[in-house]
Amino acid sequence: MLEWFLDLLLVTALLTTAIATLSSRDLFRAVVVFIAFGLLMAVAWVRLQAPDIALAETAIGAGLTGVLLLDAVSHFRRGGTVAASGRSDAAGGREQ
Amino acid sequence: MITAWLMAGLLFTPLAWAVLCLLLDFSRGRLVSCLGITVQVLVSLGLWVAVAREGGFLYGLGGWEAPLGIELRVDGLAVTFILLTAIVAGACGLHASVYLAPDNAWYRYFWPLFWFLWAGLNGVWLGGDLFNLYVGLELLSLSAVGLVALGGGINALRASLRYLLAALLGSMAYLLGVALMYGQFGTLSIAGIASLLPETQALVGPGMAMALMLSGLALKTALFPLHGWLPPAHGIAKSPVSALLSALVVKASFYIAARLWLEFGHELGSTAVAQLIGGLGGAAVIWGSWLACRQSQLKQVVAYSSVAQIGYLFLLFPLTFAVSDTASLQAQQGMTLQVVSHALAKAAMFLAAGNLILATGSHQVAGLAGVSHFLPFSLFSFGLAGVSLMGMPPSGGFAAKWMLLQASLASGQWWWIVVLVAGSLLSAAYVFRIYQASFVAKTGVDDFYHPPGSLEVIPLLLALMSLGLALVAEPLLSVMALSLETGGAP
Amino acid sequence: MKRILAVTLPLLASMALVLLLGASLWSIAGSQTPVNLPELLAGKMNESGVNHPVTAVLLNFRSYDTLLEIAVLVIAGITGISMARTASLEDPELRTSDSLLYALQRWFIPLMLLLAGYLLWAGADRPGGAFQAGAVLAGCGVLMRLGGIPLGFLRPGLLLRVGLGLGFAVFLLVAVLSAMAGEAFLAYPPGMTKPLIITIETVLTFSIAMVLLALFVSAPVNDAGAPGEDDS
Amino acid sequence: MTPSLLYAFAGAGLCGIGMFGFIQLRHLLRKLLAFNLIGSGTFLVLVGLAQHGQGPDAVPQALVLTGIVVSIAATALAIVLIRRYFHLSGHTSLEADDSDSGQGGAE
Repeated sequence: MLEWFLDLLLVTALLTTAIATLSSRDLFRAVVVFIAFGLLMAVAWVRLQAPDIALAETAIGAGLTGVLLLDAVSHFRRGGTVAASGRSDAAGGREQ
Repeated sequence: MITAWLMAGLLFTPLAWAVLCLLLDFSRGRLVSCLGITVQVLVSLGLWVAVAREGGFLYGLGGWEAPLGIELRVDGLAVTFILLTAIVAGACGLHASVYLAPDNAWYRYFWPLFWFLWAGLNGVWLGGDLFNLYVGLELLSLSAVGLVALGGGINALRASLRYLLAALLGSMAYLLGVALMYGQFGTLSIAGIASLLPETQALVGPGMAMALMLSGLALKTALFPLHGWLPPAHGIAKSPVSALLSALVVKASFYIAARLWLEFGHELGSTAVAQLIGGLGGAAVIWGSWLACRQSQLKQVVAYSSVAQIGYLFLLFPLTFAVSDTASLQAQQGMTLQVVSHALAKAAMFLAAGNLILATGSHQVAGLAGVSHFLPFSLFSFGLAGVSLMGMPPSGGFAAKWMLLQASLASGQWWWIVVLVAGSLLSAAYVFRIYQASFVAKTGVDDFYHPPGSLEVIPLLLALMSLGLALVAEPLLSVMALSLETGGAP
Repeated sequence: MKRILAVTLPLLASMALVLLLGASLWSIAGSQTPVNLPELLAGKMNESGVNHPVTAVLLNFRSYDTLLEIAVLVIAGITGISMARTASLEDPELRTSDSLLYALQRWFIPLMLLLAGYLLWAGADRPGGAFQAGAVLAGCGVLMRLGGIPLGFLRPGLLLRVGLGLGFAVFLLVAVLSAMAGEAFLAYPPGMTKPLIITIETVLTFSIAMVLLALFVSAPVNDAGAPGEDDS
Repeated sequence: MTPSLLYAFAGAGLCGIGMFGFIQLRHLLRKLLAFNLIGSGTFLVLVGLAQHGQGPDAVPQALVLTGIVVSIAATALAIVLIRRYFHLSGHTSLEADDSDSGQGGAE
């Protein structure tokens, strides 16, 4: 019974973070939430008795993708060096 | 024994050359690649002859058989497409080796990507395992995206990003379908699933899986109305790359869709679905041709013509569903001929268009004025390829459309004839428009750049092959029809 | 009106997707799979050369998938470095003089190297293997790079390209040699299975780490000049 | 109903959410996030559904590992392209204002 509760909780958390990732207005926050989503996925893989995937998801999914995405966001924030001057809307990632 | 060596060579060569070329710069890669192209063409030809003689066989990779391992399905159709790939990709490679400027540092990455693309194509033609096909498709898409992006300009990047996103979404939809199939049947082998399907009671799951896989593949094949990504990507890539993409890469995802339909369609398809897909194909023919007539840039005309020509392929779906065996066979033969002739003709057309652009220095159709007088040779290959696209006899395009026409008549689906005729007329319109522009007299002297002869010969040869295809259609079709069952030798 | 439509249509489409998916999942879950692959797999495990089923599937039963997958990684790496215009890796912009990062670096990098080694070693018998180890190794590199340690081998050059291709090349070589010795592509000769798998895993670990790192480094941060803008 | 199946259903949900985001969002990086959500959902369906009946199954687990590596390759490649695109054009979405001149134009 407790396990069912935990599973349900995890699934709810997964879906919530997924929605939060896409609906977050700030790009940086979206990426952070996405990393949290990746970590939750790793827990889900453990629950699915797939430790290999859990390891890979933590290292690759949450870790490396996260770093790459964060790096890209900070690049957008700084603005492009060539063409972004005068295009403030592009920098913060707030246009939708 | 000899087939085992040929198979190893076929799988090994493109991948090995990709790694090798990664270590070299463009000029050295060019030399090495020419050698590799020769090897690959010979191996493909050898395999084709072997299968034509002894029939197809299954090739278990790693020595493991189907449910556990991955089996390659080496049948007549697959080896024909492998040979086609060898010819077209080889021609594009040779063209690129002259066409691309060796001093541009970017192009050192052309050869590795080119070889990976080739490896992906071979993987898809042979694949008999749903998940392996997914990996093959990704290999293909990513190398194609890399090739489009190789120019590095803003427009090239935008086109390649659009292409990448479409390709990724398409593969994910396909993979989701694969997941459902595995859940239902516990195996990934296409042949295995096909043999299990008739005994399956609940078809909701496999049906949904089929729908997902087909829609993913339709997106990757740029079926109307999902074709938006194709013209920018094919239009902006370097001409040899456009030729590769239009001639071969889009065919790969279509080939998988067609294979799935022919294997699973009886159980999982319905008349409505078949007619819907055929209808989208018909709409693609009309809409693509119409837009091709209205483009102002030469390569955009050719790219939109690809959208139209891909549409013909999808007529396979209604023409093989719930019809007599003869009609179905005719439709399949028409489809394969259309793939082969379009691949040859479109590669010729893009390469010739590249030459014309090189010569005139302009991307505009209007910039062709005077070409017919000063550069008749470049224009000639373009025109010959156009003849095949229009479907005039004795071209391969004619043979293909004739087969499709007969299949429509035999199955009583007359409305596809309207599409076939309208498509041919519209394609005649856009080909003649190019001609018209090039026949506009231009005063003054010949100030065009004259491309080297090797650039001119390659599209001409491809166009001639496409034109003469109908003459050798009979023996070709007999090899294509060799399935695993008719052969025997492993 | 158009705005509302632009939101509701995708919303309806994705809701339909979820419903249809859910229905088909429910339908599939109700029936038994006609092929029992886990049982087949268990029966063949002793021929696979390793004790961990996932590793056996990845590097023996479905090794062709893995080979092509590494090819995909290499393609991504190639395209990445083809975009790279990193003039110098010691760009001041990249060096973070964060004391926290510095501390992290001092303690984490040895730990992560250790972890990567363990994961690689464990792969044959327990969860772990080349991908996880490679990813951890790449994470190590990312940390080092963020800390401003110049990673000279990541400069676009021959060394980097050798690194990108090495793992794949070794894998491919094993594949074709086994085809020459035995009956099929990738069919390891009997008795050689375990050493071959271990060799492949080790070189793959380095190559995977290289590709991932190259992709991280090659992000075009500090280049102003557009190369050969739209000409051929 | 087993826990595995629950995760498969969650995967279906993730696919839907990701799909909506992929179509709806303009920012390229957000599209990429959405794509990754679809990917995770697909992987959950693959493993969850296969393990529903018969417990742990190494084959789909291996497939998912392959899939994860392929999708990180694609993601990383996309990030490099997006960054370069932004670097040169200053845009973060494809529907930029200069799209009319963006058709072809380069050889």
